[in-house]
Amino acid sequence: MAEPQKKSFLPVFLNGLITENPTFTLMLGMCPTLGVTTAAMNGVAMGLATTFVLVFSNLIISLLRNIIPDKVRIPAYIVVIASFVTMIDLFMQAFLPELRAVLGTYIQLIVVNCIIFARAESFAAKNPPLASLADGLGMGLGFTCSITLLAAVREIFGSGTCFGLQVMPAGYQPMAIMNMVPGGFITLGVLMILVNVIKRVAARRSEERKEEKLA
Amino acid sequence: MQKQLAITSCPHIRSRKTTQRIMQDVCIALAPAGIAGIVFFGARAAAIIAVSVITCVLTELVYEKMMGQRVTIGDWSAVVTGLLLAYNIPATAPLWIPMVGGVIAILLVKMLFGGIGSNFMNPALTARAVLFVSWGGIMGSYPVTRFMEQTADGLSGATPLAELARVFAGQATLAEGTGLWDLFIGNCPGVLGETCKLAILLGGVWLILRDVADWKIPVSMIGTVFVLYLLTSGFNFGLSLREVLSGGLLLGAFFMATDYATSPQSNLGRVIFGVGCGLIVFVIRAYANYPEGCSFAILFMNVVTPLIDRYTMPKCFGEVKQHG
Amino acid sequence: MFAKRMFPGGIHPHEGRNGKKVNRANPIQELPAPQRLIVPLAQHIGAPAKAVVAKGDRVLMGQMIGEPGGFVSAAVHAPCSGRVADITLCKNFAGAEVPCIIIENDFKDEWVELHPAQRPETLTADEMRTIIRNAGIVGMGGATFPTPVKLTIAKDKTFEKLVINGAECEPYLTADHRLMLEKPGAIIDGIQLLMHAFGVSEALVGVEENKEDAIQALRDAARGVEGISIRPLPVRYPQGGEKQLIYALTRRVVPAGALPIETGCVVLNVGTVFAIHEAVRQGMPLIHRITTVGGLVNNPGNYLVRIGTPVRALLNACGGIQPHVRTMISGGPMMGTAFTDVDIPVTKGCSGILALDKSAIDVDESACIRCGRCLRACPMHLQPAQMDRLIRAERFDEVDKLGVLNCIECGACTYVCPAKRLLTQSFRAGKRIVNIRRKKVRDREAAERAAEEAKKQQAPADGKGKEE
Amino acid sequence: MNIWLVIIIGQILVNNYVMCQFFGICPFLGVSKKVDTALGMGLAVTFVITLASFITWMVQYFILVPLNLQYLQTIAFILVIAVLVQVVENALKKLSPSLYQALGVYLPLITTNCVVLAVAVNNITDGYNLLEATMSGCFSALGFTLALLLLAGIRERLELSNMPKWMQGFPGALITAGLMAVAFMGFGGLI
Repeated sequence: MAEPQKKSFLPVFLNGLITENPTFTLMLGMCPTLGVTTAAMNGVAMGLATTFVLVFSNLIISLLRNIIPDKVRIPAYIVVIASFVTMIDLFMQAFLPELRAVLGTYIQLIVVNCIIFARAESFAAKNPPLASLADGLGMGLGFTCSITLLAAVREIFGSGTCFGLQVMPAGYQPMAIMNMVPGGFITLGVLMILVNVIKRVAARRSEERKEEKLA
Repeated sequence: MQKQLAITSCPHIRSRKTTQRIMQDVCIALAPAGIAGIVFFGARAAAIIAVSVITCVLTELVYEKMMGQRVTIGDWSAVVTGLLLAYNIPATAPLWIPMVGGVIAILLVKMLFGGIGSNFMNPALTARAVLFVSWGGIMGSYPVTRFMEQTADGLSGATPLAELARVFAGQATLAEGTGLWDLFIGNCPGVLGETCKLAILLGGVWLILRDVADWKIPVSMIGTVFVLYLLTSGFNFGLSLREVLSGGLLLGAFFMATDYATSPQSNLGRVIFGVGCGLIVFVIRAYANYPEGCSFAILFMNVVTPLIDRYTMPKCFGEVKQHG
Repeated sequence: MFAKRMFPGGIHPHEGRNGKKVNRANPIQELPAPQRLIVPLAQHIGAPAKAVVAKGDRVLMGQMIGEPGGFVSAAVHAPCSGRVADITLCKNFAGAEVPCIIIENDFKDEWVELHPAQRPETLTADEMRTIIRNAGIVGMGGATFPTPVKLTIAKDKTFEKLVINGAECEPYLTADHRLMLEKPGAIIDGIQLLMHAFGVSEALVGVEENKEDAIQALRDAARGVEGISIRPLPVRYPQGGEKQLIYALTRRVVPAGALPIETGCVVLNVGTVFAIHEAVRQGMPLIHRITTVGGLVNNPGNYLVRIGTPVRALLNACGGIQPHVRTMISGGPMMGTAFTDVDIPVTKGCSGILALDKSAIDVDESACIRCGRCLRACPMHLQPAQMDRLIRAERFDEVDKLGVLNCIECGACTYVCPAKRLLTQSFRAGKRIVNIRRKKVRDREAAERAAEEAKKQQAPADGKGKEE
Repeated sequence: MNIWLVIIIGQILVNNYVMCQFFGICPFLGVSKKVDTALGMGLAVTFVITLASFITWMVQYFILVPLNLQYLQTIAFILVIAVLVQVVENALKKLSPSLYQALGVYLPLITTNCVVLAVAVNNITDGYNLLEATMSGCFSALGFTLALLLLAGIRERLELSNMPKWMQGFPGALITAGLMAVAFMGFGGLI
């Protein structure tokens, strides 16, 4: 990725969404991933807020990549990122106060979400604006999808609902621990095992297919 | 004659103690407490014990079959986990509680980490804590025994520990609470295996005599709780004694704090572990909002165990500094 | 008078049938020499002996037939009179093929001319070492380290205490017990001779307290003798380990990685002392030893066996082994060697021949349950389970740090392990690899140093060249 | 109860930032493979957080509040933290090379450790005074260090156990952390 070759929009976008999914593959941005995912709706909101910041900070940093001196690049990136975070924070405080209250400090903490920082450092600083935009969008949506999935699982077991709709049978006694810290860690761990297993099976399948073709 | 001879490397004799025998000994030691539970809480207790044990053994069996590993249910450790889990559930709980608990204990806490000896937290206790946090209403309401004054819903108003907490806070006197004898033989509300202290002590003595459990952990743990209550209650001997005999302290100290995989191995480490458990039990009982601190105390010390082990391992005999 | 003297750790191994309880009452019987004796040239630690006879030679009983092959080596002698039938490779207990001198017994037992010491009480240390060396004496407890080497004290070390090992902590074995019971005078005499020769004023004889009769016999024999004290020791394996014995008797700790002489002590087995007594007083070389036959044999006992007697002859004398025997062991059950061929000869270090059933072999390894029993059993205060895990994970640097090289391979951890893990076996492999790695590091460092030195030497030489 | 006891017990055990609140998970999972490195990271974090708590409190009450710029809190704090980390790194390099060698590699990672920002923000939210804020920062960081050490101890042990392959690495660390969090729940409501 370090080579400044031309990158087209779609592969970069898909790379962020699936191949290098920030949550399941890169293990970035764990705090909000675990902190806010007690309900699917929170996951979506947090994911979209992060995507917004990611897209615009990637874009701006990419545009400024040849202007910012190397030595002060970290404070510079942080200022860029923090500005967008403050914007989305103020926006939510004004228009979605309830959601903002639920997500709490985590919105402010998007600043230190390592996904954004990592993408700025490893992608946007080396790539042209359009590709950076694609990367931000892909990574952001990848992040949104995975934390929504995590949040949905936790909501189903922890509250018996999904996006607020009752999905479990009426007699179901919600497993409260799923909404607490241990539930977050363990659910993510189990999901990660599943993702790894699926990936491995898929890899084996494709290898087998290759071998078949060769044969 | 010569053909049958086998080459083995020394030592050529092995002690008769096996993992299986140790676990069977624990089961034997646990039997009195279970019987007492059935006597005090009725057939319902037996059903919970059965479901819990069967779930644990089946979970281990199915997991190992699925993973194509060697089946290890023959070592009886799943039975021990099942018994301990059941003993930590109130007899009024629905039967899906021990089922969920059994799966959590064996699958999540034990097998995922590599099976017996590899888990770093006590499976039964962890499962109990998860159940407790998830379904506090079910896990936290204790039935009265069959020999106590019956209540409308069969649940007791105040556990001995709650009574004692009020005594400790100076809001009640000892005389109002459960009698010492009732506490000792188990005629008091509680989870099904923890009430009969006589049975637990019998089992504990068996464990120590059979060289299964190390006395240092239970003694230092119970001793710490006793001494701390003595010191903080102005040397109220009766209160301190009742604190020791209430709740899950004895069951935890003898059967769960002594779990090999989750407690330190060196002598010094075991004393530190026991004192740590006792200290946390005291702090949670006296100051936290959970009425019973025993399981969380042991769990927390389980987590600290690798570090205790790291810093208390014996130095090699004759090791001098410059030989490092 | 003395508090119970304990070394750290240790175990109480159990015995099967015909163990110490039975055999301690069986007096030493002399086993007649068989038709053919097979005398290995390598019965000791160190270089094998060099044969000094040829095929067809007639040898006399006690004649030196192999001379020491180096400093750390020992002579071997003909255990009977007869003819050298062959010098060939034969199996030893460890299963290796070693050169052996095979002697056809003529049943005359014609002795070579023996030279008892002239004035035994005034022997110097050097004379004593020479006698011991000529008699081919090695450590009789099973280690078979050449005794004269052990008694060669470096100049900067002092030898102030003689520690005599009569612990006999291995299960089943009673050879030393019977020896102490039947020849206490000879043992005390041997100790006195050594004390005179090496100028040592104190000798401590450690005997496990379950041999109360032997303790009494030795005490009677030592009455009125200055400097020798008989010390009962708690029954606990491995009480007879050098470092453990020294600690139990003197409270001195042998530093890790060092030899016992660091504490001013030399440890000798009672059997060795007895052999020294025979060598000095009668001029007799080491041609026989006392061996216990125990376990699943029909008539267990303690036998005075000529070195080179095939095990088969010994077993025949005991009425044969029982049908369900599955493993045969030379030495004790904890540290001995299993063998399958009963034509292997008895050697200088063979303290026992045991027949055991399958219960000891048919054990499956299962996962470590972290019970900590091995930790408590280890007499060296090591961390057996952790070392085993690291060795299996091939993390040898950490294994080295945990002190695997201090393991004395006593087998206590393996004995107590309820998961039946093969700990001692793992440590043997681990020690070998750690030693190889250490040597590699040493070699590399030496090479680097040499290179640096060469550079340094070159530099001044260059400078000189310029000046001139 | 005594405010100091509340801060000490609260920040280390009851409201442990990692185990009870989901902050600082990335370094918690990333730097917990070995106890020694965990200790180094923990000490570095403790140092930075204590300082950052002190400085951000002053920034909030001496600059942002007087100028009515509270909405710039995030930007201001993160800038302070980033600069602070840089300064600490440079200072350590000059003043104590040995300490720099031990902690240096962890310092750049601290900028993106959300515990630092979270503690700074929460100090303001909780209305602590300067001393309380600094102490709270210090003990929060010690709580973080404790959690890090515990996880590292367990992970070192798990490395030698026969965990299934698919559990090794992050999934195992996550589930371990989850179980640890269960153990920490016992302190709930202690204060």
